[in-house]
Amino acid sequence: MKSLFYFCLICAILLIYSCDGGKKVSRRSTSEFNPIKIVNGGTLVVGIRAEPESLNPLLALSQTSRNIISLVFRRLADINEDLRTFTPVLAKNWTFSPDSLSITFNLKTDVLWHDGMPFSAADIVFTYQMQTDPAIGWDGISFKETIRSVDALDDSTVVFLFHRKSPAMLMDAVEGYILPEHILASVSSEDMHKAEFNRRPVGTGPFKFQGWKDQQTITLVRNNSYYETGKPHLDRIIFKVVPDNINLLSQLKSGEVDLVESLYPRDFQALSAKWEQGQSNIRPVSYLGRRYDFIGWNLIDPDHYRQKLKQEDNSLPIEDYILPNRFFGSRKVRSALTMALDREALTNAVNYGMAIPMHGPVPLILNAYNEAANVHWPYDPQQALRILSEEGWSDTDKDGILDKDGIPFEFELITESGNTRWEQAATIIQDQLAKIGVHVSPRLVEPALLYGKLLPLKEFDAVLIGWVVGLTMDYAPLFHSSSFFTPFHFTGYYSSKYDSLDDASKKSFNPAVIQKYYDEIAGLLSHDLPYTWLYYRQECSAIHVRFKNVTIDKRGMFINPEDWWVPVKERSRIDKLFEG
Amino acid sequence: MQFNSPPLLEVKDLCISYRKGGISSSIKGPVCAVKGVSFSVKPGETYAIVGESGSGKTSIAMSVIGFLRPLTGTIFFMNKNIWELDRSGLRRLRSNIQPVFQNSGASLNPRMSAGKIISEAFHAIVDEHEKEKALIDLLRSVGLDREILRRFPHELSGGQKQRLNIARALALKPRLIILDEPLSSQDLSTRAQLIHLLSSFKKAYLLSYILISHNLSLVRLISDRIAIMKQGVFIEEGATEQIINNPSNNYTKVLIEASNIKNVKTG
Amino acid sequence: MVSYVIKRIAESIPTIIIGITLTFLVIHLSPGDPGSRFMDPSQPSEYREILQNRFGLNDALHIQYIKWLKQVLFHFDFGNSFYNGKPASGMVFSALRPTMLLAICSLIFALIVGIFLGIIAAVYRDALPDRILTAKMMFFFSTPSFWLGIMLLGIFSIKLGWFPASHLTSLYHDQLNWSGRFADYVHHLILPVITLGLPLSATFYRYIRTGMIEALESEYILASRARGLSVSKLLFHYSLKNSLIPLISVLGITIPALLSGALVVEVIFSLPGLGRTMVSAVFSRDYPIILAASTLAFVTVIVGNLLADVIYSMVDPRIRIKTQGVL
Amino acid sequence: MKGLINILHSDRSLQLGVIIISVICLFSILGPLLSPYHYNTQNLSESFQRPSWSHPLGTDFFGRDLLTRLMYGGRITLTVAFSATLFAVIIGTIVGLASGFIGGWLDRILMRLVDILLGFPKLFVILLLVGMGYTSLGLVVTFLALFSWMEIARIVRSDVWVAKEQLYVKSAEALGLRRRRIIFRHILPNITGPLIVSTVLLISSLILIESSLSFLGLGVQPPNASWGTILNEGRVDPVGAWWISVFSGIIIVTCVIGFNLIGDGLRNILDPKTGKKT
Repeated sequence: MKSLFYFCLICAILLIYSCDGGKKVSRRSTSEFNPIKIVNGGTLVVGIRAEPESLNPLLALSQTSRNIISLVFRRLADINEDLRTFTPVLAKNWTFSPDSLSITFNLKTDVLWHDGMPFSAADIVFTYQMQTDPAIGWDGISFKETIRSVDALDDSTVVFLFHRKSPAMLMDAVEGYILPEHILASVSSEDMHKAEFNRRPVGTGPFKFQGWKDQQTITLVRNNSYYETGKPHLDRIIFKVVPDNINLLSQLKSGEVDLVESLYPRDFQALSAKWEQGQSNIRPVSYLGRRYDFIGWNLIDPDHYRQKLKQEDNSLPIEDYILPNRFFGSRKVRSALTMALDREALTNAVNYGMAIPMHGPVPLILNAYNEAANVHWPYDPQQALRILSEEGWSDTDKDGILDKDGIPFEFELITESGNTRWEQAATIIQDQLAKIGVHVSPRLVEPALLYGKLLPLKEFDAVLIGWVVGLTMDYAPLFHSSSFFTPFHFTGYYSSKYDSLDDASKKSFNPAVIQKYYDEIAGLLSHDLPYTWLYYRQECSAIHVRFKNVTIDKRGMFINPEDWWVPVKERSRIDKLFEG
Repeated sequence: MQFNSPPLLEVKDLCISYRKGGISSSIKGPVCAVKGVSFSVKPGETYAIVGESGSGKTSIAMSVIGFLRPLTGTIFFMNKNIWELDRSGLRRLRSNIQPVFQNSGASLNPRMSAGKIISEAFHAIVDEHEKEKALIDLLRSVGLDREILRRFPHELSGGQKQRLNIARALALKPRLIILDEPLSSQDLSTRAQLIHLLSSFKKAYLLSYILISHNLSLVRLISDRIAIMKQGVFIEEGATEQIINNPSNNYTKVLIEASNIKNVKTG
Repeated sequence: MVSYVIKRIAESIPTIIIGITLTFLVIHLSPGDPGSRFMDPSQPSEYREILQNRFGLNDALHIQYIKWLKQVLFHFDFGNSFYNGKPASGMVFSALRPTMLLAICSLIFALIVGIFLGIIAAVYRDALPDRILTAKMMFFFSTPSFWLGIMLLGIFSIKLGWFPASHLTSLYHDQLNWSGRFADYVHHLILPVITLGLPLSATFYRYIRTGMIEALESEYILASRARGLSVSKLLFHYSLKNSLIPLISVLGITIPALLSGALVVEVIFSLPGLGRTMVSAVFSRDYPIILAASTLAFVTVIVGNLLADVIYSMVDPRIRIKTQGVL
Repeated sequence: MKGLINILHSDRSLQLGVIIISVICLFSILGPLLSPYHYNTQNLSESFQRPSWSHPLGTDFFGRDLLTRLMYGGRITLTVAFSATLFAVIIGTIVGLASGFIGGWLDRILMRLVDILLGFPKLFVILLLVGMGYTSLGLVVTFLALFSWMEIARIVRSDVWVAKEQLYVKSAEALGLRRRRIIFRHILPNITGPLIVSTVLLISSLILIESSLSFLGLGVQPPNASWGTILNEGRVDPVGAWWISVFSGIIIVTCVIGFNLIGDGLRNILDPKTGKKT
């Protein structure tokens, strides 16, 4: 079903570099595109906050793991900057069958695995089997739902057969890094999560895994037998674990670390200011990321829900589980709370300007995004108070807190502990809602409890967290009634209108019609407000200026590291130490 | 004296040992402080145990009061084996045996006033008025002023402290008082007064005493029978005059000579 | 001596078992699901079951416990990390090395500083140096190590850039010769060691100062002085030896405190040690790692205590293990 | 009262400690009432202001007055430390009395328990407990207390051992008094001295542990804040917004020094042997 949202891929590219920064870089390095001057050598040190959990593409979840994997492994093809077309990588080329139900890939024949074994079509078939093995639990498994089978015709030809025609067939086929069959075939899928391979990966990428010092560094070195001759240019890339932000920042400034993918906006702004004054070698780069934060309201009564769950009667209709929450059961109350929030101030305060207030469900990065489709709830505390009093909430006992039938308007806003931004946002929301007489107690909950118990069992009042969006997206797990009992549908939102719009949008193939449905969904959700969307964040990254030929866009930091190079006269102490 | 009546206290084959803490000492086995001691005390009798320090006198006293469990042997008091009683039985029995220790100061809780200390002894009397009366009577009988009641132990003289101790011991109207060197830390004039006091109570209340001392001259004044103790065993036992005038053991002779007892007798 | 050591080890086994059993119960009875961090909305919800199975969390608690205990006792296998699938014992052992390095260096630092300053204070007793030192040491005794750490880090590492702010070694550590490597370690360890060692040295200082003053006033020292023995000989040969003894008895108590302190210092200075492993395991509910780390921590404390006792009895022949109850 | 003043005058460090702690208590109790700011009122336009006349210690991320927050944080920190100490002392005293007075197998079991608990690295265990559950104030207090009564129990036990052999206790026993009376009227009053000293020192060590916990992000929940929480907030930028970590650290250190001085002073008075004058 995911693939039906193919139109999500066709997105506008937003903000690649922060404009000024970008201009300066090009001015400083006018000659960097001259191929004659490119020399090999140099070391890139990437600062990361936490160790990657696994270097196995099937198991990796964190951005850090994915980044390292993207250097070691290759796909059949990579998506281009337009998020529409693909560049062949391990594939030489591909052809669609006349009935459009299969794709035939011709593979490159000169590719070697890092251990010297030749890459072949068998690896593609094997990878597909691993990816679709439920015991392994690859998080991209939904991409492969439309595929019927993958077969190797010979060593360099693979055919992907599909259940049905869809515009996202190519995307579905090439998603996922290719794994070496000769190493992993002996590992059972139950033992995959503790395989040695996860710690010493063998791929076909431009960089080879060299070593991993626990909690300290992961070192990749140049793959001299990379199929693109002459590439990569860098000698090595070291990922250095620096959990503490202050440490990370100071190491970036001192040159001990060359690249940080995700800086705190406050630090990013400070770096940008220095960069613009020409006082810094650290080039700040910002681009529209994939993350947004929101408040999720619990629309139903948790106690009632728990009681019904205890009955273990699967025949009950969903309506039976729904007893409107005494606070947030009413749409009007939710709209009043939304209007009482100064989203602009909140956004700027916690993101230091590096985010955009958000009013509806569609992520800004997708081209389905249409701001006009959203219902806008302006910041208007007076109006909020009026709505609340219409709903019966007023301060009858003059204690500064609204009440209704003797119940004060007091609730807990839970958020994940250890995330400063969410903690700050929750504290600001508490302050803003206190001004209309709503008493909020922020509570920090550690993730295992939050995602493992409170949200799945709907045991909460309101929650402040964020989502990371993919290049495809699907709201069904969050709002569709078919997923009412699944962990991520924690708001208890139930709307037959939404269900029908969602279903209809998935049946359609006409992009214009889909966009229309999508606008309607955006309008409906931003009107019903199961979430109050807060802001969409910009990524804040930085890289040392001595690295040339660096492309960074919304696809991330590591798009073309095999092209990066360092001029000899700009080499750092670390570069030289490794060479000497 | 009712020397023919059944004994108040009967000790048989008493052995007491200390087990000192620590690994090294426990390996060597117990150190015996008292070995196979037997004696009996009749109502109204004063029985003295004399010996140098470390000979085991105090261990016997502690065992008889119920503070130190003997290794073997029996202690019958008023026909009850005190080491076979349960905790409440022992507590009830205790009002009939009272100790007076050598160190009069240390026997008084430094954080309690004299009045508190004495009135605590009357815990059996519930009626406040009656308690007050008994208290005054008792004080008068040991020769203490009422006004010392408000004072704390460190504000009392040595003699006053010991009188207080004696008063506390008497409060429960015991049958037996164990006097563990009661006078050795007092000056001479106080000693005389206390000896007088103790003898007078003996008659008045029909008390028995076990007097523990290293001083034969003192013992001689008030005791009926004497046991001489050395290194945990009784080496000689008998009526006071018989022991002093006719010691059979060499050690006893040395003791008698050392305490210059003949001079006391003539002087 | 050997039988004593064996006896002590035997005695400590129930301690460890009780400790890890309690730890096991605490983490398994606490609410929340360690698998939830591996889920996202795009995954089918059956995946939850698969994860529970993978982590062995589907059995009844007592079965899980017996399974786990068997594995630990007979195979020395603490299971694999939920987070990255690595064997927990290996992860924890590799984390123990930096912690031990930090703890031992800090202990040595604290002993040197504490003894040296304690002697000075005792010699100049009640004079100006003593009063200044005692006040200073009171300050360090009362300073939380995390604050000291942040201040040192902020000033010497971030502001002045004299010392590295994280890790135990430089990236190019393996490229250096042995003296370079040693210097590299020293360079990285100075701030953490000061942070952990300085508050500790204040404790030692107090013991040494009191002990030295007592010893210097004792009759045999006065007698030797009268015999004309040199002051330095007196100080180091007689007084110090005697005032060191109570210090060793403190060492045993110091070890759990050192581990607790190392936890905070490792977090501040991003050192890859046992404490930081524990903190991140607690935050991510990585049960095998938590259990392995706590077990190792308990064992470390017990071994440390044992060592302290043995040293104690070797240094002071009068005591000879008798004091086991006190330690 | 006069006795109290005399005690105060007899020791310099006690005097200094009492002054420090009184000032901090006044600062925490009265301070928030006198301050023009509310500890929790945000003013986002005044985020991270340097110390100035209007904000003597500067402001935090939310533009809240740091001085007011430190005063308020003092309430929380001191409440946590005091109540945890209270619980720990109660548990420790009961265990110590039972173990010392009754002795025998009970003593052996209790002391084994004490040994076991002392063998655990405190912060490790408390971190585990707090990290696994809800980090509510009450639970933090409970866990702190559960892992700090052992020292008290040991001290009480060894003092009871000594007291039990005192002749006045023996005399009281000989009178046939009830155990409870002997424990509470004769033994307990005579061991309060060392007990008070270790209680005071326990307060200071619990302040440190609580701060460490809050510093690791496992202590008090916002908008409440202990000194440790505030210090942790300062870690966002210890150089750029130095005033947060510096001032919150200074007050923690001062408070701990205060309690340590009182403890030392009391020890000097009660037990001159280990004091300065030896």
